[in-house]
Amino acid sequence: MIDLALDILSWILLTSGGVFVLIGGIGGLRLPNFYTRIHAASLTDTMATLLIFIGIILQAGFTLASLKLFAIMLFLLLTGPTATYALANAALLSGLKPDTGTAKDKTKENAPE
Amino acid sequence: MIYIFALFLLTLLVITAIAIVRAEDLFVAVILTSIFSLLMAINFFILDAADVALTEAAVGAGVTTVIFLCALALTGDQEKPQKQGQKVALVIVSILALVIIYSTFDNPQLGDPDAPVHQHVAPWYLEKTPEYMDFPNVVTAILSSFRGYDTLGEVFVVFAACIGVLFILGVSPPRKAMQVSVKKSGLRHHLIPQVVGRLLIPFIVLFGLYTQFHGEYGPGGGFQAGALIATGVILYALLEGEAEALRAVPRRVLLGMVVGGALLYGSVGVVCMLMGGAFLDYSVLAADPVWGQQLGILIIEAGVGMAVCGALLSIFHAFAARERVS
Amino acid sequence: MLRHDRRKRNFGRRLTTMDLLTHLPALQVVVPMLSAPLIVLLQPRGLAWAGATAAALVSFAIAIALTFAVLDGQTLEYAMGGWPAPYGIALSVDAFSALVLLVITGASTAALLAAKPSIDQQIEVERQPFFYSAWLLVLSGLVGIVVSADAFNIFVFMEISSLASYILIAGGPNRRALPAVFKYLMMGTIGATFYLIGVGLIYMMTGTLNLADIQARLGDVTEINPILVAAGFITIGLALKAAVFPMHVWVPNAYTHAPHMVTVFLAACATKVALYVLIRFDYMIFQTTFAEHQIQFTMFLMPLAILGILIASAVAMFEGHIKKLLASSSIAQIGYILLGVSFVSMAGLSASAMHIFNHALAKGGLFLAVACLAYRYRDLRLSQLGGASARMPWTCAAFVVCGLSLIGVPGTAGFISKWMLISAALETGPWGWGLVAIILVSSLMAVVYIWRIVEALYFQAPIEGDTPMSEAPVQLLLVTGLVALMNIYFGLFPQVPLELANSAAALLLEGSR
Amino acid sequence: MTFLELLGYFNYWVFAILLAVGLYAVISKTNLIKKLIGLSIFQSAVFLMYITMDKVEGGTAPIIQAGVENPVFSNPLPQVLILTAIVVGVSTLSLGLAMVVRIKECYGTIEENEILDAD
Repeated sequence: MIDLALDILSWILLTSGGVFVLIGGIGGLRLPNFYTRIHAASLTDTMATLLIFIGIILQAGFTLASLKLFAIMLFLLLTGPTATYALANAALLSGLKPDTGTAKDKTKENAPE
Repeated sequence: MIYIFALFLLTLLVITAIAIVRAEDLFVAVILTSIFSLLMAINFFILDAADVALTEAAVGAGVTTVIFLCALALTGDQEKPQKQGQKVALVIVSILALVIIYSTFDNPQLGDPDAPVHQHVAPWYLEKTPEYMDFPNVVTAILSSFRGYDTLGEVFVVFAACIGVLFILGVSPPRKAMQVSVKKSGLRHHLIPQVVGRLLIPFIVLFGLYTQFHGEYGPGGGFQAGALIATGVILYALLEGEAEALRAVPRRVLLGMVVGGALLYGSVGVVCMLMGGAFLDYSVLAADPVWGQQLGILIIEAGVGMAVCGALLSIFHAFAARERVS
Repeated sequence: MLRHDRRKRNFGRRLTTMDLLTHLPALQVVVPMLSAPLIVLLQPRGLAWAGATAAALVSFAIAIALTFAVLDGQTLEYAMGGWPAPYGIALSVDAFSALVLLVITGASTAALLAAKPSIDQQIEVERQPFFYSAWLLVLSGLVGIVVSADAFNIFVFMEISSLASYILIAGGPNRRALPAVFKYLMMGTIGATFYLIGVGLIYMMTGTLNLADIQARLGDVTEINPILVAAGFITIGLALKAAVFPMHVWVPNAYTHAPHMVTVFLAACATKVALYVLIRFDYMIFQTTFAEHQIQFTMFLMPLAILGILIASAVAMFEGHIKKLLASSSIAQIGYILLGVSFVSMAGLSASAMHIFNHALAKGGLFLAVACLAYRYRDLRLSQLGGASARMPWTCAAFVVCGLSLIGVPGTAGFISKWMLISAALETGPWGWGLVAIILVSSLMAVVYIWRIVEALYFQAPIEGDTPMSEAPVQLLLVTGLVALMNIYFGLFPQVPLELANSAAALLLEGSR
Repeated sequence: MTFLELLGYFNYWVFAILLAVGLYAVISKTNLIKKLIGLSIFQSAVFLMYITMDKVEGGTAPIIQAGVENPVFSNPLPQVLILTAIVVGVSTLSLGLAMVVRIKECYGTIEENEILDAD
């Protein structure tokens, strides 16, 4: 009985994680300028990762694999937002004005000097 | 079921490749290339090639992108569009593709167990590895012992690339680069990435070492470990500045690692020869042949890891130290 | 874990008491390969050159020892890592590989012995250890290809030798070397990847990588399509690496802008090793399984060879720069070798094997003489080289001797292989006369372009205000003179290479019987 | 040709298409870095062909765990070959990029047609 409940719970988590990734993807496509798109992408980074990984850990049960999954989740939760922050910061440095969003959508920035 | 994944990922792969070729802006093309090799790594994993997926991810997505970006920083990153000569190339290339596609109808199906590939040499490896080496990972057994001569050649390809880049780009970095390093030339005022980086880099290097010595039991080995440790140190260089990373791992140490790794691998072979076996026959290294094989494989994997890590780092430093000449 | 008995040590059929001989095939590759990293550490001035020359001499000695071991038609086998042949990687040295080994190690030793003055002029001192280390990597790569009997192993060593030869060519002082070597890198990598695709397709249909094992199992492969595509890919890939006619565009620039000593070494043996692999694959593997392959072979390769001979010689006739002239003449000579191979007869094969040997001597000598000239004259265009013989008599004399050997004048090495080629052409039946005519016409063209150089060196008035140049340094001159004398010696007493060439031809054809 | 059979050959078709895309980029593009990117796509296609060969229906990675009884393994040999080929690809690429950097410094441009005009 319990593992049926666990299975249902992990299915729910996995599907909602999937939905979040989908939302992030659609956001990435439809939003007008650079900064809003990063916001959409970071959505997938944090929320979706959390949901998907917990869902898989429930599936894996109490084994070494779930410990590894937990470590990977921590790693992703740490690097995802940092990468988004660094990207936004670099864009700001290279002169892309956030508010107007009129400047041509230059996302280019050379490797750090 | 797996084939549905493969179908989806392979079409994504082709779309990315076409996007890369059409991208005018080289920076976009380089980022798409790293996505391309990550997709390739996932494909390899689906096709049961765990070691190759790890290598493709670490070397293909990681180090290649960094080297490409360094080269882009030194050259312009706008590609000039040109219009002539494309039709002829398109015709030649599509004829070639059609010829290959025509010949693929005789190939064995994907995953068909009685294809000739699985009949002759592979079963011997799967059966003899527990007997001669007594460790689980058959790929590492073949890579380091059954076909160890190939991997020796491989280490010398990496060695050649390293001395080639050092030779072509000239060992001595331009004088004025040295004064620049006084000011922290890394991501100057990015506190958050530096803090997170400082938190993660020890674990990246630790994971690299784990992959190095875990090579016999799971996917891993010298190449992957060298690439992982190199990415860790490159991340440190990006965050703290190239001069800081050079102070941590100076150039002479890198050259010593490359030369040492290559020589370590070769000298294990010569020692086997002196102890009466054939070249690279590790079973003569110890009284019990199985322990000899394991000992030999452990040492040469360490040699491969040193050589690959040293080579990738000195290539990165050779590019990073160069002043941009506009 | 049951303690199994120690596997039978099977690493060399002739288990002589003298253990060294059995390890020779492996030592041939290991000696230059392991000395390459050591040389990178030798920073002080002349040490890198001395180390490289010592390693080259040792590998030349090993090649000579191997030649004597296989002279009586024997084949030396060596199982790498002690694993039996189809499972581990096997090395095998027979008459044909011994001949090519002699050419590679001989050319490398001669070039290295003479290299010091010319390289010191062209490459800064602190970059020299890398240069000589890359030189030894080219040597070990080429030798590794010739000795190996495993299809994928040939690819790995092909990559080592081509990567290292990109480094050598990129060492050239003037900036034109860089685009030339970039084009060579692109075409070389595409050629190597084509070869990899061909090996992959063969592996897919036969399940093994050992050459002899492929030959055995290729017979019972039912679907032929992938094998035909594999044969196509391997032939195109290796033809690209061997600078066969339509795919030779990288050769003139690469050889012209490379350092002079590198041109001596690469022109003498680099492209011939790719031809060696092409011949071995076509004769040992594809020849035995396809009856009609022979016609395809001649129908496809012979026109390329003939076109290569005629067009490349014509280009050489009108070329101004001396090194570019000799480079395009190399393409014509490769056309000769391919012509001999495409006769698919005993005489044809031994003629081309002989020509591999003789052309290395003639072209190596010519480029050595050019290196002597280049030591004094900065500009190598014929118009600038007027009256060089007055000041550099020995260099020009060596140039003339090697030129005569290239043309194939009786009494020189070139004549032997040209004569064997003509007699092989006659044997091929009625239209053999056409082939003989082509060979004679191209030899006449060779006379023209060699004479243009000789006329510039001897009879052209020197440019005024020219500071009197002295002779090239003794070290360079000695080696050039030695190679010129060897051209004559092997013209008069060709027993050793002739015997090697004949037993090589017998081996290749017997392989395809 | 049932759909499943077509699916069996799909990997080889992707190999042929990627080969064509890579070769097209190498032949028709004049920017040297774009040529190198095309070259790396060309080589990745060959890796895909080798690894497609090693898959066995229902097989797992060739790591022999003690517990499992008569397991089905995929073929380890192509994986070893491709491990070597990947590192060869990276080495050629880094050497090519070093040359591109030097060409930029000597010629000031990395477009092939401009380099040819300069000489």
